[in-house]
Amino acid sequence: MKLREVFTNGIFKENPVFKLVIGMCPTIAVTTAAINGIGMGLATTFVLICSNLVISLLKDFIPEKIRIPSYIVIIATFVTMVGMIMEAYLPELYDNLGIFIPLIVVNCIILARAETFASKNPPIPSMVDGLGIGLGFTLSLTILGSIREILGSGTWFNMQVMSDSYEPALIMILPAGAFITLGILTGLINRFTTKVD
Amino acid sequence: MNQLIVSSSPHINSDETIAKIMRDVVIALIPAGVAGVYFFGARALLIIVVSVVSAILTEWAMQKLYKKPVTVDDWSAVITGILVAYNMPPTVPLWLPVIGSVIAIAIIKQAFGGLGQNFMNPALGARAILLACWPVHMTTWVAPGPDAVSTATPLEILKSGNIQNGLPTLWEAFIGNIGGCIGETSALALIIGAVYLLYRGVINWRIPISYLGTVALFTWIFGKNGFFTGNGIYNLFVGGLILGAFYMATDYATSPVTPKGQLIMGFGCGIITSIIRIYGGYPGGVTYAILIMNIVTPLIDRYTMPSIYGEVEENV
Amino acid sequence: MVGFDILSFIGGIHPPYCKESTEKRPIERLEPPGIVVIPLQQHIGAPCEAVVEVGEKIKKGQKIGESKGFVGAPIHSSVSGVVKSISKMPHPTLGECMAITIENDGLEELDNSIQGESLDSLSSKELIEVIREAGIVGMGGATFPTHVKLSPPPGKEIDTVILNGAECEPYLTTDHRLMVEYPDDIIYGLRAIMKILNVKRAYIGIEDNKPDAIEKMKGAVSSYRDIEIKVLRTKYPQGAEKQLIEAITKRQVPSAGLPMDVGVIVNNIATAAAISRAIREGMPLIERVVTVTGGGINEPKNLLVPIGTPFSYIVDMCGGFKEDVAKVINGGPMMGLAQYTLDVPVIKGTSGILLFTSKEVKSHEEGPCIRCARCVDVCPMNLMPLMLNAYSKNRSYEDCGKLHVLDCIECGSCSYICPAKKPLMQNIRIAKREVINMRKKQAKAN
Amino acid sequence: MSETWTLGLKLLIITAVAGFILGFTNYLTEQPIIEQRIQADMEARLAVLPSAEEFEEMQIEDIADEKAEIIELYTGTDAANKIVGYTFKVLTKGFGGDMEVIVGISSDGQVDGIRIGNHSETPGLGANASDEKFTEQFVGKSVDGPIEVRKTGSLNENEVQALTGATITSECVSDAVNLAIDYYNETLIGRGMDN
Repeated sequence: MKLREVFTNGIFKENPVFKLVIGMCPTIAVTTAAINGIGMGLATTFVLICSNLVISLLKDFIPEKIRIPSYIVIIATFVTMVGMIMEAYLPELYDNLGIFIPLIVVNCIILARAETFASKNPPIPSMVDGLGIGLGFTLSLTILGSIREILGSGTWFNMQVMSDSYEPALIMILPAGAFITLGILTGLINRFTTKVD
Repeated sequence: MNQLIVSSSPHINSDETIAKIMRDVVIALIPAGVAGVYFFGARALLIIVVSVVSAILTEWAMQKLYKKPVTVDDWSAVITGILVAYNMPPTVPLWLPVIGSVIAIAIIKQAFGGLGQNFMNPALGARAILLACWPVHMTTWVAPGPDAVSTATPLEILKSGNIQNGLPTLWEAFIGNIGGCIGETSALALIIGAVYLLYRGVINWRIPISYLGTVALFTWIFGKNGFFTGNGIYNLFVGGLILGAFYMATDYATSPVTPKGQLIMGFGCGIITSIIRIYGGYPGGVTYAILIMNIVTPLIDRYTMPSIYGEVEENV
Repeated sequence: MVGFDILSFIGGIHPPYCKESTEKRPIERLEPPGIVVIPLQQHIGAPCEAVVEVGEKIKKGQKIGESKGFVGAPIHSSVSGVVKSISKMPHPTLGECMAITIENDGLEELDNSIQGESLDSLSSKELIEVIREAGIVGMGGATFPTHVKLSPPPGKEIDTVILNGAECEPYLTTDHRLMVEYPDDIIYGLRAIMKILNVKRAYIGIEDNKPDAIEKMKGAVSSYRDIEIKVLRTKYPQGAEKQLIEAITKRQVPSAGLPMDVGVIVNNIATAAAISRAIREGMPLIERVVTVTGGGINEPKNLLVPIGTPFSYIVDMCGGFKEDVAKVINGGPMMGLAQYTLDVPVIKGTSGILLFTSKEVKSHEEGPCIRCARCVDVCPMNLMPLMLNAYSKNRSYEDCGKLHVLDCIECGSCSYICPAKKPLMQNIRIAKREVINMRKKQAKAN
Repeated sequence: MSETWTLGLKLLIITAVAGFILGFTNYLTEQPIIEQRIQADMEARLAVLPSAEEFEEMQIEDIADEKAEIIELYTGTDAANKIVGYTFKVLTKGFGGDMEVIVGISSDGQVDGIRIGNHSETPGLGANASDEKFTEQFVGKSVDGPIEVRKTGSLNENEVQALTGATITSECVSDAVNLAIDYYNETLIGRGMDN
């Protein structure tokens, strides 16, 4: 597989949210605003690239039998690092994403890529895969967050985009709104990207 | 002689059609609408008209979009439109019924396959979403009369506990001289329509009576001041209970088809409504009670299949 | 009549009965046609084999087909004349079937074998033999050989005989007229059945929309203390065997069981009358009463018709059909079969010929199921027609089997009542066939 | 070496390296994080008591009524080291769970400002308590009596307008403020409330 394919694969064909439907916990929880979507997405991307790289480098060192605990330790290390760095230098975003940052550890996207890709491929493609999947995740979360923020708060990246007479639909920033938006978006995207046999 | 038609028996059919049944429901809903307009004025009528027109247009548009035959003449969209409007306070801005009807028809009805396929009552589903989107609009009540003085509904007064503070009398609640949604205000008008539906055989007694009976019983037993102190009868005529019991819990597509299942549906709705009214955070619970029971309807049907003719003897 | 005296069952429908045009018309004897076509299969069971040859001269009442198996009934000529051919001909219920075509010589010569007997002179074994030889089958439409029905296997205690005079199918009035005009024949046949089965109790069930028949039958049984007339509510399918038994005896025939499992045997009014003729006159079953009605016929009538008479001849003798006949039905409108040609002959099970104009044949567009549960309410067998229909269309026949599709009595009440005009009955019938095939295959595999 | 030992050793190596990296990261970020927190708290206190320049924490124990609890109390001083007021962090039970309210009371006997801290109120309803439109109502209220919440009608001197559709949240905020007022009157300046 060419690197380009590896990269675009994660964004479109195997988009984690709309196609693989994994990592739903942060998807539902943090997408109340576009900025949260980007923040969560990029944090996940960073962890994904790093963990993919390290796991790919260590794939001959890590024995088969303890690969899961090893992956978890590696992933947890990066997640904790991201958490600390974010708290130190991006406190506002950290406040919003709050408890979801530590939860990146158990985000199945990361473990899934470690298991299915990084542990079988050389370091460079693994990083590219992490980048592709991570950006696909970021993109999905940003789209979801944008729709929910615009409809639910009338703003986009905290800028007023709807006219003053617009009354925000509260449900969009409640969890129910996340399910509705995700359902409709997934349906539409699959409608236009899947060829019916 | 023409070519003879060969088809499977039976060769005769009853005159009843979907459109006739739906039209009967519309007829039955008229008295409640008249009462709503009488108590809340022309604005209530405007809301009903806007809601019905948008329901019909949405149905038409969705069926065109899905390339399905257009069946706006079967009256079912009209019913949904009316019920959406009936479930709103008379003060809402006019864009609210439009959005309500679009949600009801486009998302809850057509997206799931159209008439008969919806998994929950479209009007109530729309109401629940609107309530979550614009709670302030959906819970701002006015007293009947031309001045549009804001007020609390009897259920809110009951919930707050200040019943000496202007709780309407039972008679006022019965005829509908109270604050509330357009269609649910007059129990009298709703019962007139319900009698018509029962007479025409459009609905049967099982769901509404078991529903109302359960609510009356439970709100009487678990009263505010200890056991057997509640006013079960008063609870029947306030809030959306009568509207829900006769016109929405009985919705064919979302209620059980088995006789036993229909009783369970009514009983379940009654229990949930009572729990929400007595202990819940919301003053009224009809919407959520019916929606929850809508969702378990397939399960109820599955476990209440009537034992077939002769099955009992077989096991003896 | 007081309401609570009237017996009935749970479920069912109230279609318009449309019996006015023929219920007051006495039975007329039809002038035999020039040619009769007598199918070799007119009963449930193995087909008969011809015992005559082309060109052979035969007499009226002569046996022309004989069945090999126990479940089967011989077939007799309804006219005297010459056998023209033995070939495949149209058949009202099978589509096509081997049939003997006889050219009528108009002489009405009776066969020598035809001799009357009396009920008292015959043992019950001999009575069964008489019934078998006369080729009598259930004349309500099921055409199950009567002698088989009257020979319950050892161990089955039969204590009750019921004669079915409900005639719940709309339009049909043959049983009604028989009861009004030939009550004594019916009672004679019933007494023969009671003697064969050694039963001391009999009921005749009649729907309350036939007061004249009830009157006449009550008069006819006044001297018999062991026979009782039971008035039934006018409701479809009151005449279905299981529903009739429950209405009269309060016994429920078990699922997949037979009436004899609850000690009951049910026969049709017309069958009893045929038994009476077979005993008293020795006359085999060669003619029957047929109601010719519907908006498409000029002169609706109740006719006594020789078996094998083509529908087209009967239509001609009833003043012909109106121009826009769109549907011809063998039997009643609820359970009868639509015909593709008027060349089919009357057989032993033909209780009526219905001619519907295109106006009567309403073609409805099928709508979506709105789950109104009317079909569940009307199903006399407590089935779930809407689910059977959905499963059948989905080809989930296994699920249909689990929902007891085989218990369906095909009364058609569900299709009748459906506001969405869904062909429930048709799809359920398909499911029944598939389930039976599946079970057969399984049985074979085991 | 048996397999078990190999596995254990390799896992040990991985976790040891991870631990080392984390320790290093912690060393780098510890200081900025503490500074961030101090900074944030400082900003919150300044927002409710703008006249102060320095804050000093007072040791307090168990100050609570049935509705709220004071968990932090700071004395605010100006450039001349004169006490200009106090800030309270009050924990109260909101509609959706615990809710932090920071209250500033100036020495001249009025509420200088309030701020809503961590909370789990319903977005769009109770969460609107954080809006300035709501919190500004408290500014300038006298500490002579408790602050009341009113749903409809015109407001009296000591009343604030409830949030639409979130009466419970509004009352919780006023409960918190009232507890601070109480404590200010009874303990800090030592005079009883009138009623």
